Amino acid sequence: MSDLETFRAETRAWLDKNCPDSIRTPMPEREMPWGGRNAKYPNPDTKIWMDNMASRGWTAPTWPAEYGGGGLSKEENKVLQEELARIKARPALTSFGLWMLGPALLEFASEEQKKKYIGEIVRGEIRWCQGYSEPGAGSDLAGLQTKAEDKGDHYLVNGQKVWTSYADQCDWIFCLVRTDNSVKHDGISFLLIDMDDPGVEARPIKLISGSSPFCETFLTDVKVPKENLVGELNKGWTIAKRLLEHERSMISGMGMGAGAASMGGMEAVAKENFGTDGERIADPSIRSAIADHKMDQQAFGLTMKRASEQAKAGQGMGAAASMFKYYGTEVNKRRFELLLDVMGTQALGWEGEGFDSKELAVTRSWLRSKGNSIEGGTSEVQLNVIAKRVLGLPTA
Amino acid sequence: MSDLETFRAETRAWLDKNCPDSIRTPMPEREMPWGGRNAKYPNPDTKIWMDNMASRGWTAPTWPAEYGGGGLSKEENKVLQEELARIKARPALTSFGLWMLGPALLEFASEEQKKKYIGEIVRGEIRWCQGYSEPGAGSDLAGLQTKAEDKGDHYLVNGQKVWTSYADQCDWIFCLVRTDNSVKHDGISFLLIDMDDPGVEARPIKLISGSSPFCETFLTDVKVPKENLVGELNKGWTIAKRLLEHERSMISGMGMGAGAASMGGMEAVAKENFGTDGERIADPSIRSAIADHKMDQQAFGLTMKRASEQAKAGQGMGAAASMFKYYGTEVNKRRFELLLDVMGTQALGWEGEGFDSKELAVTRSWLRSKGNSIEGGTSEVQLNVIAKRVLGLPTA
Amino acid sequence: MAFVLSEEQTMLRDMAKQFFSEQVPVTNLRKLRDDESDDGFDRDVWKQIVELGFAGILIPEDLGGTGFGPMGIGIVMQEAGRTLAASPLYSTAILGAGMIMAAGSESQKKDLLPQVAAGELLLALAIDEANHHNPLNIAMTATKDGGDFVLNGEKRFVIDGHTADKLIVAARTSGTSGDAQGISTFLVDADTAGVSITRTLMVDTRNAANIAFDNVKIPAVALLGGLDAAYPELENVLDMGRVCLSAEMLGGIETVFDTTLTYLKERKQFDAIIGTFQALQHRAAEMFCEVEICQSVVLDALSALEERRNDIPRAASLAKARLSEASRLITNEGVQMHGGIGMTDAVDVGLFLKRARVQAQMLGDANFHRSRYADLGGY
Amino acid sequence: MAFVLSEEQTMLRDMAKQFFSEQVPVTNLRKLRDDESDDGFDRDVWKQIVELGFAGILIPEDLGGTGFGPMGIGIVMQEAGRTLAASPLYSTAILGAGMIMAAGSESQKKDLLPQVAAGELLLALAIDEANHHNPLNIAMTATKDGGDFVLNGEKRFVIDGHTADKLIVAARTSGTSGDAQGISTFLVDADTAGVSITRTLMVDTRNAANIAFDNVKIPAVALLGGLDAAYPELENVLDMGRVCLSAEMLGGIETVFDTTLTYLKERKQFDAIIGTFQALQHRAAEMFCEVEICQSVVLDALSALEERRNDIPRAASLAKARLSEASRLITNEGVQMHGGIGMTDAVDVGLFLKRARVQAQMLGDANFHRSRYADLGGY
Repeated sequence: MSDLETFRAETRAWLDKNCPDSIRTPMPEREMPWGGRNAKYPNPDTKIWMDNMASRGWTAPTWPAEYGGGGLSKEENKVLQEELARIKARPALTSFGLWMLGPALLEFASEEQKKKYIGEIVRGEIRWCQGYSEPGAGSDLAGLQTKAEDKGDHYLVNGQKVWTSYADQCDWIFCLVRTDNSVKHDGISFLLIDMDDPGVEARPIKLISGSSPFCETFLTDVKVPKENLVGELNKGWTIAKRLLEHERSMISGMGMGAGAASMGGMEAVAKENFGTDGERIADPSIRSAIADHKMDQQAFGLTMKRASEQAKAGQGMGAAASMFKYYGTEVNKRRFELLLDVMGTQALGWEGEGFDSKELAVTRSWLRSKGNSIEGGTSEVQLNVIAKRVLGLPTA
Repeated sequence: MSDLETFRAETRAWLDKNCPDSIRTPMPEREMPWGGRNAKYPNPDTKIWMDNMASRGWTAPTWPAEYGGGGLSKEENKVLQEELARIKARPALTSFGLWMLGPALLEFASEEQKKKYIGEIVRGEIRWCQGYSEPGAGSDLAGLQTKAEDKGDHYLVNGQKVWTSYADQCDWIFCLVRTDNSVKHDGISFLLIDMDDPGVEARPIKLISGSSPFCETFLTDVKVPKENLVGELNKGWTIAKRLLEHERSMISGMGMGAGAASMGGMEAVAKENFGTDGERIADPSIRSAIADHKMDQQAFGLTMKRASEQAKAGQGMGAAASMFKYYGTEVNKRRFELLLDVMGTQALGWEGEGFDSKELAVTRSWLRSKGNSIEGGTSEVQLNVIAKRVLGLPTA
Repeated sequence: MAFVLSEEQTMLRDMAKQFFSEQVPVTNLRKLRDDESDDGFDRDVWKQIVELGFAGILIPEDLGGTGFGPMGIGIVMQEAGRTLAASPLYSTAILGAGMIMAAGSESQKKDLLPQVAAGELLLALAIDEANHHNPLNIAMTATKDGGDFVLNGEKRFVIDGHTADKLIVAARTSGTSGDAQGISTFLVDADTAGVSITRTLMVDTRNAANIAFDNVKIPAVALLGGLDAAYPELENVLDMGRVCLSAEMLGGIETVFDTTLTYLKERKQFDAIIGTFQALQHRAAEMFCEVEICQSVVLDALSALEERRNDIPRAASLAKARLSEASRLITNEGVQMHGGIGMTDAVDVGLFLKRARVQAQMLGDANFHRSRYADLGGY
Repeated sequence: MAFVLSEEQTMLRDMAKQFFSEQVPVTNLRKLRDDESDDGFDRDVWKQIVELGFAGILIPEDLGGTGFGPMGIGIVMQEAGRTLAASPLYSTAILGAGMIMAAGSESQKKDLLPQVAAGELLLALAIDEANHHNPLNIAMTATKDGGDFVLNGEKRFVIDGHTADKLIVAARTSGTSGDAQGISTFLVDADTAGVSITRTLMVDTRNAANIAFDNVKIPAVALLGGLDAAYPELENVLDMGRVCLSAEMLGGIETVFDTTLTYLKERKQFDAIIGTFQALQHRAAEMFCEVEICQSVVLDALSALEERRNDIPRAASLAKARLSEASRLITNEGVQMHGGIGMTDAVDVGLFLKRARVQAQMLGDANFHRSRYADLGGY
């Protein structure tokens, strides 16, 4: 047996024993394994599964074992993911620490910092949120004003962050702060802040969709030890850019269509609502619009696939992330607009009687989709990036 | 009998006698009465009609009689136009002198200039063209570089104009020239130049539609007498702006749909090409697109009407000219695109067998329509004007 | 000149503008929502609306109304649209009173219209039975039973259905779904036995209901208009409803456009007012053109009603189709140009976005009216 | 990896790129036009194309071809599209040879394909009979007459019809317009008695013809493929034609986009390079996305042909619909962004605009393919 085959056999046996049955079912949103100090586990198996996986470092399978990661090779990880998919296991840990902060720490942090924070992330002990945007610094992120003053052994932090995901439920926040007022990008540093520290307050923001996944986070005279600085002083923008690219490619995946799928396919809904003419949807405008949209979606999917194949072949597409962020989110918004056209009044409910849960979810997702072309860099910013970096159009 | 009734009776009698029969038929393009020194009259009645009308100043009915105009009141002119329409008389004179230069001269020129030029225009003796744009000054008209140097008793003019309509067939050109290099808008003057003068050369420009209604006009060491300056030195921009507004509103009328009408209505063509399903056009996408377009056209027409009613009531719409220029030309372009969709391959002929003359005219008009959103100020310039002057958006 | 308001109409507009902006600002709708108001509208506000004469604006003076006509109610709806004012004005004074005026007998008019004008009687028009408006597809039945009619079926998306005192119900007395012939309308007290009204909470925080009719027995005098023959009057009233709705949408569009323009002039990013960015300037200019065009089609459609022109259906479909698409464009651009703050409940633009979507669906969306416009054009 | 060219394919592309840009630049088309060429293509250029092996690119090596397959011919067409190269390549090597390969008997293949590969035989496929492509609507008849067939009817918009030596004619041997069953294809010498060919001068200066068939008698051996049963093969060949045409359109789009981008970087107005204006930057960025997407759908459709995937029709309709719309957008933007100069015959963008419009109409426009895509999706 090859090493990989052995690994597969062992993994399968281990999963068989260590993955609880209830974890092999679709995950309701309330059972999302965010971890953290104040985590609640409506299903106790969630915690058991997280701990089991973390004990092998498999919540972060390819991170170095020395810091608590799984230390797996690419090939081994592929096997692990296949085996997890085979038993339909839920993710053991969903966390901004895993997706965003961890990779940045592994690239930019000091040895001590890696030792301290990576393990906490892998074990789901600390739930992280991201403190980037500010009320006056949205698209122009580098215009941020939250100030960290050097007070000898600590920084004194004052300012306000906004769009911090679930900050009201998080333990720590990784922040961009201004450490030099005289320059823009080169006066920004990357700081880790314990949200239990005095002076940190998070207030949920209510969105038009009715949910509150984001907070405003106020930082008032917060004392942050100097060892919480990641990377060099005033070099935080480098780290930020890396994280932003990552975020953009995460969001652009939205173009590929979960939301509408929950309704069993737009064509089916349209046939039900408008009747059929042979095989065709009886309303020709709706039929046309659906075909247009599906062509759009297929074409976008093919382009994502092409980019990935070309990347593997070493032929970069150039600022592909911006293009996908732009196009993917715009396609996603159009999909929901169209889905609402197809569903008519049944997609216009808010709550209560008269609508089933899938219908109500479509309404909320439609509203939520409007933010896709704003968060993680607006469509306008992506178009700027394409125009300048890819097309080489000059600046005035 | 009221004065107006008397006037109507007299006019009718006069027209009866003085409007040749052949002039009461639709006008082929080659019989357009442009006038001028080198005018050709394939139909001699054209010239008779022009002279008859000019003898009463009725080629320019409301211009002051002292300069050769008709001196009619608004009400009398209305009667005249009604009587002309009644007998389906062709225009007696079509000319940039009438449409553009004349009104500007009446407003800005000296007494001597009015005496000299207005009469020539009214009588169709001189055919004028407009020398505004230059190869480097299109949208940015005020960036023009054609230079007029003060040489004591004359200006020495050097430069190149472009988009001069029919310059190769014209006698005189009214030009914007630079008389001061140190300022932009305030260094421009308005000059009248005899195209027979040495140093003036006009070369037709071939358009994508195959026709050549415009020329490049080269001015090389042309000596222009000082009395040919209209208005004050360096104040030509004021005159130019007035003329541009006028031009914009002329072009925006295009949205209202001559071209397609020649095909007997898009719906009829579509029914013929795609068949019918009851009363409906059998191809639902084409039907939908036609409805969209006709709604667009109706809505635009209503807006033009509203603007005119509001203007009469003293409620200006503000930069309406820019809005109409923008919207009207875009609607017109879309109409031709749609008409080509409807007509299919029969709208793709260039000449020769296989296409009738109406079909060939559609192809050429489609190509010509592309220029509508460029000439007389591009769509981009109109949007700039709306953004800044109407909406008050700030400049960077 | 149809496109220029008369002095009287200008005064009405100014009065309505002042009333809605001062007495019924958007915070009024927020309060109804946050307090989970049972009515879904403010009875005090309704009283004021009645006092201003708006409830009777279509009703002749001899029946207690102010007789300002369609142009008048359009002007009021536009101003109501600017602040998302929730009230029974649309369901009662336009659709309800309109249907009674169009189809009612003299005694029905004399009995009911003064009550409407006095704000004492709330009405709702029950038409739709599916996810999409299509009044020809009425399948609900009204069967003769001696001197009575018996209603069976279900109505959906009945605007203000849960607060109406009387429902005006379109049902089939003959024919089948798809036929214009065979549709009759009935006046049904909301508390009649067999009528079950379920309020549906909509995304725009306005009022609608699903209503089931289970062997609902009503007397023959409840018939409103001719037996089997109500469709022509119904369509006229629906067209009036579509035009007034377009006027309301226009008010919403204008508010969003104005608000967004103000934001573009204030918000700074990249050390610049974002309104200096040309890409946004051009999009704003395009929106401006769209708003102007919307104003034209709404005014023209109101004039068509006012002057009883014979192209009312075409003008109504043009207005409703155009406003449905324009409000989609402008509310979406409004959110996008506001950026993150536009996604929050704290600013109003999201409320307008939600309302625009419901309005677009009411009495036929852009698809429906585009097709109708083509049918009316004979192609 | 379908989206990454192999080394061999890359070499082919480089060769084709060099050939067309150096030997058949846009000036070649201008010359054909201005000289009023009778052929409408340059016989010397065609000879070179044949020598490069492009004429036999779909034909197996044992029949004299180079056997590079659909991906190969797609690559060549894309490069030809960049310079608007006029040649019989599309009509002869793709549609003509494709149909013989798909439906021909062994002897037909052996007889004809080597001649095609050698550039000695020009072909044209005669399908359309109306203003819009719709291959099911073939009404032209082929009637049995002893051992012969007699053809009657008219074909329109036959690409390269006036220079073809042999026509491949789709006609009805049974059934009626609208049926797939009953369509047969025939090889007809262009000089057969009763065939009248009228060249139509198109807006794109390329070649097409209307062809009338008046009691044209052809022998039974002229039948290409099964009697009554040619439609499936015909559709396969049409799909290949649509995909290759999309590849050609892609080349055109790329040229226009590149040229326009260059112009944006050079042209000055208002004391600034116009490429600094954000509104133009955003539109250029949107065009960039569109070009990228076009590249994906064309490559995918070529792969589908290459790999004989069973979703060829869907991929072909996706590509043809997308490219038809994208080329409309990009050529129009190209003219507009060039401003006045874009309206003149002196620059090339107008030639691309004209060509794009004809390409859009060939073998089905965006409307046709959108509807087909929906049909293939079962809705």
